[in-house]
Amino acid sequence: MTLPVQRPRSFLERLFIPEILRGLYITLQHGLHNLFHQDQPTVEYPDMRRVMPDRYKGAHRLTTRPDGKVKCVACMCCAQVCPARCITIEAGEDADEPIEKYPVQFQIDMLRCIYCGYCVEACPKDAIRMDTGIYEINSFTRQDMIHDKAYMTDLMDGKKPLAEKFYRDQPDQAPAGFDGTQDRVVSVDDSRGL
Amino acid sequence: MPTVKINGIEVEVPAGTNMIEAAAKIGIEIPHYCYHPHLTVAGNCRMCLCDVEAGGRGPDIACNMQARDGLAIRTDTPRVKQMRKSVMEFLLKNHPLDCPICDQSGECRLQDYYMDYGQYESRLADPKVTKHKRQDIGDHLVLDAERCVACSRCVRFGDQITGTGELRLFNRTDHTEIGIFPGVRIDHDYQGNLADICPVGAITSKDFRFQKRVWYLTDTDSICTACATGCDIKVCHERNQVFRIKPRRNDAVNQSWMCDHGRMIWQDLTSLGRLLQARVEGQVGNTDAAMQTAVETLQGAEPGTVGVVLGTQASNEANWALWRLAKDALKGASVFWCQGNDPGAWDRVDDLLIDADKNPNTEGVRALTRHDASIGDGADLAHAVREGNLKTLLVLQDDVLGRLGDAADGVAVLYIGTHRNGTVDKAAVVLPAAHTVEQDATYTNRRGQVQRVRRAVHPAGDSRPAWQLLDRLGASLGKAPGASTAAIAFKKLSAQVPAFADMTYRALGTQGLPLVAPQPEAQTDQASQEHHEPAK
Amino acid sequence: MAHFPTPPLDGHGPVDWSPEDQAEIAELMTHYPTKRSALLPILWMAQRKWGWLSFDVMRLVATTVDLPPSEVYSVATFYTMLKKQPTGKYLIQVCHTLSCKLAGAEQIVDHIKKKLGISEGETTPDGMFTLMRVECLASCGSAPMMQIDDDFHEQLTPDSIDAILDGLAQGQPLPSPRPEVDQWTFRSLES
Amino acid sequence: MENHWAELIVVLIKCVFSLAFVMQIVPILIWAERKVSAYIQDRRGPNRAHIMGIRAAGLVHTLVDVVKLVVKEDIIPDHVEKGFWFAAPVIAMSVALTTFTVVPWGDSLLLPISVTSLWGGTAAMEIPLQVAQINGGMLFILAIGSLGVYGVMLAGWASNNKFSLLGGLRASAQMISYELAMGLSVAAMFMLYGTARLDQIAAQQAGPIWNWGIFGVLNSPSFDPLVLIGWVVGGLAFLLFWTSVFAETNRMPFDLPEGEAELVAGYHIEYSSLRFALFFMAEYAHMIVGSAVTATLFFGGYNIPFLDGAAIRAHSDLILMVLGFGGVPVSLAFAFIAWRRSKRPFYRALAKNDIRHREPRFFISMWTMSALSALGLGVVGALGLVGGTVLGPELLAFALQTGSLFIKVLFGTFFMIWVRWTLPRFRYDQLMDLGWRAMLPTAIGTIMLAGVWVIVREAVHAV
Amino acid sequence: MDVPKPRILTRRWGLAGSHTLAVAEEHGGYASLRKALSMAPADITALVKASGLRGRGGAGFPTGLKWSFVPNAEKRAGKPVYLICNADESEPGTFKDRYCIWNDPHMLIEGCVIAAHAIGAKAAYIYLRGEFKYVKDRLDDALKEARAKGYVGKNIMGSGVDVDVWTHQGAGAYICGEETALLSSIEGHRGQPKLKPPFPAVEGAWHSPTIVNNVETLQVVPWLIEHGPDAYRAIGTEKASGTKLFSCSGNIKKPGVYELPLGYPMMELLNDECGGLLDGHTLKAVIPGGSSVPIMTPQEVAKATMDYESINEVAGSYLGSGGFIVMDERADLVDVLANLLRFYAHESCGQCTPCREGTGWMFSILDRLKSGDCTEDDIRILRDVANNIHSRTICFFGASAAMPVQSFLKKFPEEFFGRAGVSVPDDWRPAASAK
Repeated sequence: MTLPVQRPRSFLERLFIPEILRGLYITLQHGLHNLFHQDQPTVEYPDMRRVMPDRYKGAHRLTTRPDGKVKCVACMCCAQVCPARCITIEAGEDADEPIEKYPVQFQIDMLRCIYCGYCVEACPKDAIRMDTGIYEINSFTRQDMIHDKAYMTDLMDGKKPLAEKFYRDQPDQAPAGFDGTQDRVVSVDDSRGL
Repeated sequence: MPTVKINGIEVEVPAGTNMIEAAAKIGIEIPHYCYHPHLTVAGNCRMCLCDVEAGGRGPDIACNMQARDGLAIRTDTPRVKQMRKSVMEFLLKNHPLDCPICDQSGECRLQDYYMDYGQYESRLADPKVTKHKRQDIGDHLVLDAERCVACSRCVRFGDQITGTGELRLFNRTDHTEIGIFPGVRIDHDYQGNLADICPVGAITSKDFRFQKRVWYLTDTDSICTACATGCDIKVCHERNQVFRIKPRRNDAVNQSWMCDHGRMIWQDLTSLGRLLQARVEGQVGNTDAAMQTAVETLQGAEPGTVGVVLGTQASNEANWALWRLAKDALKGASVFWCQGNDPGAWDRVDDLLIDADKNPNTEGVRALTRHDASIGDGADLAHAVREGNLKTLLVLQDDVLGRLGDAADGVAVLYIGTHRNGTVDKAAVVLPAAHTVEQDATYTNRRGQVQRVRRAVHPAGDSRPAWQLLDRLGASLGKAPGASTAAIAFKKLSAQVPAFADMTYRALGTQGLPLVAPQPEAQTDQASQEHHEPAK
Repeated sequence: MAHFPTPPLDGHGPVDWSPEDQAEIAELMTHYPTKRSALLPILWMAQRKWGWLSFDVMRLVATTVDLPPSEVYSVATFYTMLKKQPTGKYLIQVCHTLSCKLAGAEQIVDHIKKKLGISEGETTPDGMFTLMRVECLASCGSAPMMQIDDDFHEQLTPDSIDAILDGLAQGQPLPSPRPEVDQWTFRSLES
Repeated sequence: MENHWAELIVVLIKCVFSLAFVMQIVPILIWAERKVSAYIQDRRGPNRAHIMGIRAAGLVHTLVDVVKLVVKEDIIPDHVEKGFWFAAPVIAMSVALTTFTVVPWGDSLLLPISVTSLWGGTAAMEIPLQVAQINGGMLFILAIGSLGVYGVMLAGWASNNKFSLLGGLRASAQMISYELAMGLSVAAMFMLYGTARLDQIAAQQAGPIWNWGIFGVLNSPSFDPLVLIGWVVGGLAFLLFWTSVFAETNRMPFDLPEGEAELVAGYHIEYSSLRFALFFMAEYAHMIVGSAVTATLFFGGYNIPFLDGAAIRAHSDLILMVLGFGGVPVSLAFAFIAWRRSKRPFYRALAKNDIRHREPRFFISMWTMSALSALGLGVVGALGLVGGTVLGPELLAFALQTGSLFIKVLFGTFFMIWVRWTLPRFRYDQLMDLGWRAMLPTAIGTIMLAGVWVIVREAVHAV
Repeated sequence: MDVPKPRILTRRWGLAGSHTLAVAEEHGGYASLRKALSMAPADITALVKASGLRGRGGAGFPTGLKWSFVPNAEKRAGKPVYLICNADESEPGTFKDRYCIWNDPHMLIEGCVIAAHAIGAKAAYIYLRGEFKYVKDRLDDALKEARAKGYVGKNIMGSGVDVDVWTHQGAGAYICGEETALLSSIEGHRGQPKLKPPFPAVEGAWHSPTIVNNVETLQVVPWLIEHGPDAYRAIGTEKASGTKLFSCSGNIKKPGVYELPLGYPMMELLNDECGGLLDGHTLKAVIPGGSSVPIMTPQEVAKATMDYESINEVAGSYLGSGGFIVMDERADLVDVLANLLRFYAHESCGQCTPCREGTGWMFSILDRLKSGDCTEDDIRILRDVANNIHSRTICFFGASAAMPVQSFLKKFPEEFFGRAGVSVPDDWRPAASAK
């Protein structure tokens, strides 16, 4: 049910015309500004990309130890906490003395993933991260949307997040705070037009 | 019986009962690691410290406080909470906290009590003492000494239950470490219990290692059918797949233990010899067709040449259904049972739990024979076959042909069973029966304890509970035993066989009931009545 | 800090009691109501006979007292005087608990270390001496002190240490037991 | 009747011209709708589609849309009332186009040679720049325009769908309601003009800008405080008429026939492909016609202020020179803008071999050529090459006047778009309230005031 | 103080060859045994009870009362009774038992046989600590002599009483001085304390009633038989009768064992008997009864007398086994406490949780504190851990390890907080006294 709110109105206001003109003036201002300035916040994807903030939850990756093995010990905390039940892990016995356990299989069904990031929070070993900044997660087949251990381990090797690569190649257009020598974007001034 | 007061609640318990058990009786949980109801009191974990209000000096440990009049303790004071918290802190002082790779996590006392009484904020700045990890101490066991809280349960198990004493605590101070003597491995038949009683993840099962996180598993109460002991078990399964079997406490049967062979019975579910489809003359086919053939065979047989063989491997319900089938649908069929058949490859015997009789329901069948004197034994069966009096045999999970050998050539055998054996290969018709963990039923153990099994997973393949198959067979023959569900079958069984009098599934509960002792006079009367009743 | 070494796996090889030992063991067992009570004395015997307790020795002791070998190992690791690792001919144990510490046990240890050229827990290259620090040996009144094998050496000074160690090294040990015990006994009588 | 054939040909040409006039603006409007809305909302608007790398600020999208709409499957639902359903979009479109026939887009074109002379007639021929010179021209517009409701109504009813029926009902009720105010406001203007012929109405507004209908003065020779009455009449009539045009074209804030939330697409919910395109284009055609009629009634029609037909013809060389030389810096300015845009980060983000790198180059050269052409035009004017000819001044007048109307129409439609992205829509009761309780009485009042003004004006003239 | 200083325990010390049977017999040895064998066991127990003799091992439990806890033959249903002499002297600061046995083994043997007769034991064991090998050798020799003379063995002196006395050597575990741990050790188990109840007097060694007494306690018994309870009561204070051996060590001129009547002023013990502090040094603290008892400040030392009650009243400390450790101003108490805790961390039996994990934890904190790598929080944690161990363990070891920490932190907090680089917080003292 709608309850009409009665507001006291002056005659001019009731006439609407001055108000309409005011509104028209505002919109015209915007229109003209944009006609002469190309500073809209729109990012002209895919030719240009937005640098994702550090904590943007992109595609998952599996981190590795210095010896190249995945850090994951198949504790299933992520699989347990996942509200979409999209993580499948099969554990196996590792030869390493203190580690003992590793994932023979680690799959994430990205079609079911809701990018909540709980898996990252639940992980006791910092083995899974969503810091790739990769947001183009798509495929032509359902099978390819199931990311497996090998894929997620290699995700960052030679494939830095595309936006970063872009700004590394085009340093003069990089947002304030972008440091090309570091791995991650330090801070992003999102209000700035690109 | 002395009366003690726990948190102001009075409870009457037998003399000598300790306060952990007394408190459990009124629903108060006193946390503990080293105490185990079937082992001696060690009192070294200090987790069960309670305040003593009267009748002693406190604080004291509940496990070593025996009930006596005037004793009053409290478990809910701030000091008790603080004591538990501090003990938890001490226990975790040198614990590696490797829960992510520890199979115990999810059923670990350290985790449970930490959540209940933990410090939550770490005060430990000093390095931990390292100990030996991942030691192979037995065919079924892995030992991680770092996770150990030195409760000595495993040591006492080895001393008091198996008497082998391989595990010991070595060194002293915080370097105290559980271990075995080099070159001496644990090789008794009760290794799995060590993993069970270990309240933390120090001793874990090699068979279950990394197979599944326990919180995914569902427990179904059942009993072990590997031998006549009938140990109470929990079947742990997820999504129609069994992952492990653990013993369940039943002081009348197995206390808290079970043997390693029993733990592996779930592997029979998918073993090579498992019957998953019906067979007619060795040809695999569908159950309906096989059932039809069986009916035709039975109907086509000359009266008086049909015999049925009860199975000590099968449940009470199935045996009862077969017995009724013989009495009602197959008029004049003679009934037999054979003792001590099918020992299988596993022939270990001891005086703890492993029985020489590998048939889980020998006593159940015997109870039936006590009731119906007309049931012949193995010798009668062999005689009847040799004489050629029997042309058709309906066999319930019993390797009759394997025992009779060539003498039974020419006898048409209809077999109902779970696994392949000598009879299956020669049988005219084979109907696949469900395994014990796939059905609801009851078994009677060597001491006459009638206990339930519950369905944990779906029957594999086309197999169905034997009582169900027999009920369908009876229906096709014109008179079904009336076993539409296991509960109904058991209800009729208890009404007809006095040894099972007044038993119901509900009454059996989780611990089962002993058979009603036979009363010679009444038994014969009743038996003759029962015997004649169907004929009317 | 407490150190509980794990015995090396290569021990003495097959070992057995001599008939005299067996007689002694039999006699020992008559002292106690149970066989296993003689475990500690037998372990002592074994240590005197074989120098230290290897797994082989412990296995033999286990058979002698009808116990699982792990039980013997468990008991042996509980007591610090039962050696789980081989030591030099003379085991020097310097007390460093409170009274001895107040009397200067640290200097004693340092002196021995310097003299023998080894640090704690080590054995001299010639296999003569092993130096260890131990907790209180109940000789606080005559601190600082050390124990070499079964003998107490008390009221140590660098000079007396030199004399003792040199004597041992030259096969001329001081008479045992040390006379200081008697001397210090009279303290209480003088008052 | 010797000229019949010639006239027929001329009329046919004029029909084609008027059709083209309307239909070429439609795609521009569709593009403008998208781009204006984007800019008003601080967005980029369409900019992806391109032909050979030329995106033309999103214009290509419109082309692609047309292709898409033509090529798409034409779904004819089983449950629709076929005949009416087919007819509805045709009605909607044809009504919009038909009304434009009476709108003049110039005074007349005096051809030095007569077409009929080919058959041996008179030497010169004056062609009025209007398809049909009807006496009740404005009434014709009202009459035909009100037929537009049939298209909507039939579409709504014939679709046999609750949503479209409701949409149709709303549309028809809205259109009928606002036709009243529209008719009455036009009636007031009739009283001022003394005629309903649009060519005459337009001709009356030639000359200085205060001759425009919106001022309601109409050739009043001198300024007098009483002129204010005329201003009020003209202004009110304009407001009423313009508002009604919004309502008739179903534009915001009167777009009640559609409504995502309650009606989905409204009356054309069942239409697809080209049939939907007809509705779609009819709306824009309506806007164009509405704007053209408003311009003719209130803003001098095809007339350029202070520069009537005769003046153009008299000073054609001068005008050409001014236009030509004036066009050069304008074109160059655009070329500069195109160059500057080529420096945007976007182009640097593109791959080196990306075809879209052509676009700035294309526009720079285009505007440069445009500047050259303007320069040529100016030179032509300066040399006086046009004024001396017979056809030249005529064609210049035709071009300028048609261009004038074109610009006024464009402004009108732009205004409609502008309003759309400024105002929120009405509630249906508010819509009816406005139509019946505010606009209708005001329109009647305007007529009365117009009567007063006509009398006063005559009195003033008399004085 | 000019009080008589009777020599009860040390009466044969200093005689040439005092450890030999001949010298012992010459000076009254085994005379009491003859007398005792003629008495009824219950009478002996009553006599000991009347004398007010308290256990000299540390706890000060009345000896006669302890003996009377042994169930009578009917109740114990054929189970034998055992007497065990605790000579596992291992408390830092205590070294009297070694002197007792070394100087006068026959007094111990005589005491053992009398006590065994009193409680009805057929076997008595003398549990010597492993390091006392040479003491054991002398005791074994003495036993051989006594056995040859018929003072030990079957039918002693024709009285029909059979008492066998055996020596048993430990192997380096402080905890075996705890009576139940000693029982475990003598049974051949790990020397871990047993749960109480059942108490040893009811169910001790080999599940039989067992009495465990300190060397000093048993050595008093022959004198009691000889002189009667009243003579003993006349010495010492009302609640603590008799004399006691004090083992004095630390920064004093004359360390050694002194036999003094209980109730002797502590200051006089320090200045007169022990010869006072080394020249030029001042008293900083005293540990009055072996390392595990709470420390005392000089003010408290001035007020206290050497008996069970006074020390407790004045300083909240205990007489313990009489290990009197004196520290002068050079002693760094952080270092001293770390030294003590290293001892406890090394000697914990590892059976029950708080002590197993807590002693090591306390030591590692103190070890850090020693080097100053420590914060105020660590000191609070240290006190917390000590409080969490105290009286929550199976045996008294936990409290033994916790009490020094608690008392050091309570009485000398400046030293500890100073090491952490902060001043003593305002809330420290009241909280410390609350415990």
